[in-house]
Amino acid sequence: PADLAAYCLMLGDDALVLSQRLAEWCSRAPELEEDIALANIALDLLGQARLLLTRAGEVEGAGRDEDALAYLRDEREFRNVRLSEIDCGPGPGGDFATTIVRLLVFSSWKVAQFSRLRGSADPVVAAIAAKGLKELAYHRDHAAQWAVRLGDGTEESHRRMTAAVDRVWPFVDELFRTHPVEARLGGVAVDPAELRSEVDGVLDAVFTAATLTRPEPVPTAFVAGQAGRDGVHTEAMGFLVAEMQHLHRSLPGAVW
Amino acid sequence: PADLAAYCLMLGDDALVLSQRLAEWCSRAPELEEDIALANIALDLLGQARLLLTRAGEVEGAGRDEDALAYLRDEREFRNVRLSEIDCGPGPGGDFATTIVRLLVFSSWKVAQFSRLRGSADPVVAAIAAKGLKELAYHRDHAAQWAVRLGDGTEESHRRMTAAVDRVWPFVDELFRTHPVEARLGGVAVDPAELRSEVDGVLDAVFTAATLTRPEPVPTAFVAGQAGRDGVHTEAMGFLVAEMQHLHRSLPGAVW
Amino acid sequence: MVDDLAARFEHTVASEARIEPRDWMPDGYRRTLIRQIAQHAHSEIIGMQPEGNWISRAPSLRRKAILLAKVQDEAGHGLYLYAATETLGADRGELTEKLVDGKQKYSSIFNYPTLTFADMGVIGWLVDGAAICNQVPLCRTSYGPYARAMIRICKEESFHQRQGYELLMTMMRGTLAQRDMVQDAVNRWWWPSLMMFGPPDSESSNTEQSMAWRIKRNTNDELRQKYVDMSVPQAAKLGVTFPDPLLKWNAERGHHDFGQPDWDEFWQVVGGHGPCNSQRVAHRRKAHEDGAWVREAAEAHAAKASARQDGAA
Amino acid sequence: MVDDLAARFEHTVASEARIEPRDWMPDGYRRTLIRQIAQHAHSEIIGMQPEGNWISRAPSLRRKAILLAKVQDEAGHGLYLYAATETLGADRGELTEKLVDGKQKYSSIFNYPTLTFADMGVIGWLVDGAAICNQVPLCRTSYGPYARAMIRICKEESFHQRQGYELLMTMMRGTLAQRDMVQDAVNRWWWPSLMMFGPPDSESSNTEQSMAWRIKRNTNDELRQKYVDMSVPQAAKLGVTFPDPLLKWNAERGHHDFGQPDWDEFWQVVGGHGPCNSQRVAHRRKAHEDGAWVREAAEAHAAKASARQDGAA
Repeated sequence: PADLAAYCLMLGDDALVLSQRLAEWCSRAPELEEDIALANIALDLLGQARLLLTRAGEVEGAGRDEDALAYLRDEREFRNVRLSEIDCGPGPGGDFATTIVRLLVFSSWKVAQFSRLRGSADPVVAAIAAKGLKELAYHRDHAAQWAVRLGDGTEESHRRMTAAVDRVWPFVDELFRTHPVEARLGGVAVDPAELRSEVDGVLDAVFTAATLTRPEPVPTAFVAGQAGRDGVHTEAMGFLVAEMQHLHRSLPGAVW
Repeated sequence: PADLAAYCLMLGDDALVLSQRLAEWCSRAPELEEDIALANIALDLLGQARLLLTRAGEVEGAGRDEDALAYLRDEREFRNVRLSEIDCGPGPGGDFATTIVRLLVFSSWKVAQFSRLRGSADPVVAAIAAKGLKELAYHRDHAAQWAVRLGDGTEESHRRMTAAVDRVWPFVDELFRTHPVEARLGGVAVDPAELRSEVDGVLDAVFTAATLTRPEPVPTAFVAGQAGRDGVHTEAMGFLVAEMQHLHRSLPGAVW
Repeated sequence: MVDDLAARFEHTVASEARIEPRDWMPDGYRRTLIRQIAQHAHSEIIGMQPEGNWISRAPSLRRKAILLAKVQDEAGHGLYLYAATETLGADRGELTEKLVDGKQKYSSIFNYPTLTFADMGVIGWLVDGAAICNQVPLCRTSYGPYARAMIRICKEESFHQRQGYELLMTMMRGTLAQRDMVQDAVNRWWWPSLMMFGPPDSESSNTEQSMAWRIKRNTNDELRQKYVDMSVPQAAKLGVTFPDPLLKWNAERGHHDFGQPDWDEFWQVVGGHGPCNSQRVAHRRKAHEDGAWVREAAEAHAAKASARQDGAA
Repeated sequence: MVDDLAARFEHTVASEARIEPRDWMPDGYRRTLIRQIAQHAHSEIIGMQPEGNWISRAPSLRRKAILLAKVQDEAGHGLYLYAATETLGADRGELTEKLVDGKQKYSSIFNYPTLTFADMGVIGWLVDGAAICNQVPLCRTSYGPYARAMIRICKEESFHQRQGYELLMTMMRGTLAQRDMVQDAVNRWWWPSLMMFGPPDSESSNTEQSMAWRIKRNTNDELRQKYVDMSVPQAAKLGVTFPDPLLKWNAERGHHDFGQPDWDEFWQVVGGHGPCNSQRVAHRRKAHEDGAWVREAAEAHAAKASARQDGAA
């Protein structure tokens, strides 16, 4: 059960943190329709995060609900992959192209993961995956459409997409590294190493249509074998957590 | 004593918040020498803030020290003028020109205020003012030198200085508005309305040398008569406070 | 001929029927409507900012989801309304340019800052409440597409208003700090929400023609009175007070008496010098400009794709 | 003639005296020194980032002041060292370009992220400690300006090291969460700090000539051993352990035995794929590029001012 709780945290934190990032676009998107679309995706991911964190808390059995897990853990206790936390814009950390490339990679990976998780031995995880899969497939298609438009758009958009790929790619290899928790949870969890060829296939197709070159992942070093799944994040993560949690932590005992 | 404590908070928060803003330049300044200079100014202001918050806590007599006041008040309890909190860069909120214009205005105003406060009936405030005055005069001169260099530099730097003045000026009028606490503390506090002509004189001289035009302040509306001194801040303030306080609030009872 | 058309238009309006996009209408009616609907659309879009400000910091995941969905709805309202202006021949791109150049206005209420999370509740309750008071009569406005947009918008706004009130109710049942936070937010937003009905009738211009055209249906003071009467019992139920010593029931009038907002502050804000005017417009302009390359790329790609299709055909 | 000069240079170096800027020196000596000092300068400048990362979030005002002053000192060290390269004919602007283009390296340790405030203490204790081990011998290096810069820098580094250790001591006397935070930081930084001495002597190149020139004075493994021997009792006093099961006292050798860092990770980081390499260089490049207009304006103004002075004279 400790492993299952940890696994639900990994999945839940992936969704929570990317949702937080995407919501930063709210009122800042290139057009109104896209403002609505990105908010929708952020809402879907937030919904998935709430179910997964709730499940993590139930399995853990220590009385922590979704809010205790989201708001009262320290940065080192978050289990998301680093891809979900990096700053891809708006703002100086990236731009719309970077956001699209990250979303494309993330959702292609999640589709592969969730489609297998529908058969998880944990019935709650299986149900969450079944529901989430439809949403994620929409996110992936939305990102793919934009990737093609921008890759095969103007010179500037092509240049920005190329830079975006360079920015995002160092965090791709981590998605396919098997964590000890995943290795121990055969039947319940999915081994991410198995997802690689499916995801590569999807990305290859999109990159070709987008007239972009898919680089080979050059892994970003772990710290003594640890990365996002062990709470060893990038420096951007601490600021994201501080902003997200400050109000909740400022009013202990408050009811929302 | 409630008024004196409130007054020390006003002065202390002005310094604390601007120090926090200036420290954001650390490792981001246009040249190494300026990185060092801005850090120095931030350190001076931080030192002033610590003395003033400590004094506020003593006068209040409720056992709050500088850290309790800096880290455990909510945004609405901060008493700084809005000029000190606005985002003047680095980053999309401004640039080096905006930072220099804000620093020039702030320190010219503070020099006028602190030179009078040396005669405050509160001996601690008087001593802090005497010590701080030398520092502030250096800050003002440093900002003035840059203002002249940038105003009378290249076309681009002149354009940026003009935009910087436009950005900063809406927050200037507030500096000279008498707050009820200041009105009640005759002999202890300085009435900021009295500082206007001295500050205008300094700014006029610098603007002339910098080939810039000093606009008349067009006041930014208060909210039902309230602004920074009453804890009615700009929206930037909440993010500054969240980042500053998150760690301290996350570990209640910790010793640093 | 034009006289015929004009007569038919007058008749349609006077009989409370709808003018539709293909119907003849006077130029002044068209221009006034475009300006009014565009300002309303701009208000929805700018209105995303004060609430969007708290999404990343919402204190529970449920409230984060509610808030994000609400701000998303506002973008949707903006879209319907811009679409309504397009039925009148306006161009959304041009209207956006006018907004980001400061040439068209939006509701002044959004030039106030959101300082605590209680503001999210109070904006739902008081600000959306005032908007609804203003907008419900517009569901019967003479221009069809506008009236239908307003019906949909009012429905969603009512939902937002209930959510805002529910947040405040929850907070009032919470800690002392939360109750103080609610009262503080009410203190800051009460007067600006009264200002949402516009200046006193004695100082308001252009009302008469708009009333005749049925694109405005009540005077500012009528709506303001209605709003105050409606809000007082809601405040009592919540357990907060409004910061107005003159506010009290007048049995004779059958209405509440109340004080006047600070109209100097109102005109200062309308004149562009509110606490957040520059920030709001700069934010929108930045989003618009930062997105230009994306919109251009999408157009370029669409052109390429359609050229390829033509080539293949 | 050159033989004479070369002989005098060899003699000066061999007798542990100082070479000064105006003295003759071999080209290889000059080039090697410029590269070495520049890398050291770059390390100070890049090293501002991992600590600068926590200034805004420091948990007490006293710690905020200490941290800000420390990062400021690092900028100062960078300045002295760039000045030392200038005595060798290098150009600071060119060296900066090489840094931001990724053509010159800096100490790999700064490619690790700082994840908690305990990292501020551990960087002071372990990272600055390792830097001091590396640098103390350089206070006696053959090139005068470099040696003098190192003396000043080592003095300040020792001060920083004591401050870091003092922070950790304070935290270890604090709450359980704080003690865990310290141990966690030690676990993350121990191996990277051992890597600071460079690869094992068996894999290290270029050492021999540098030793002869007295610009390197000990081998990597010698310094690493010294560092381990020094750090173990400090860890015991602090109440933390190092994450190395092989670490133990070897009475026979009179030294501690210890395990090897993950040299694959080391080469990955050196090769540009550490956790923060791109971030660090991009940060510096952005600061450099964003500041270009300021530097140009300062030059333009200085030129105008001097022209005015000439005109007046």
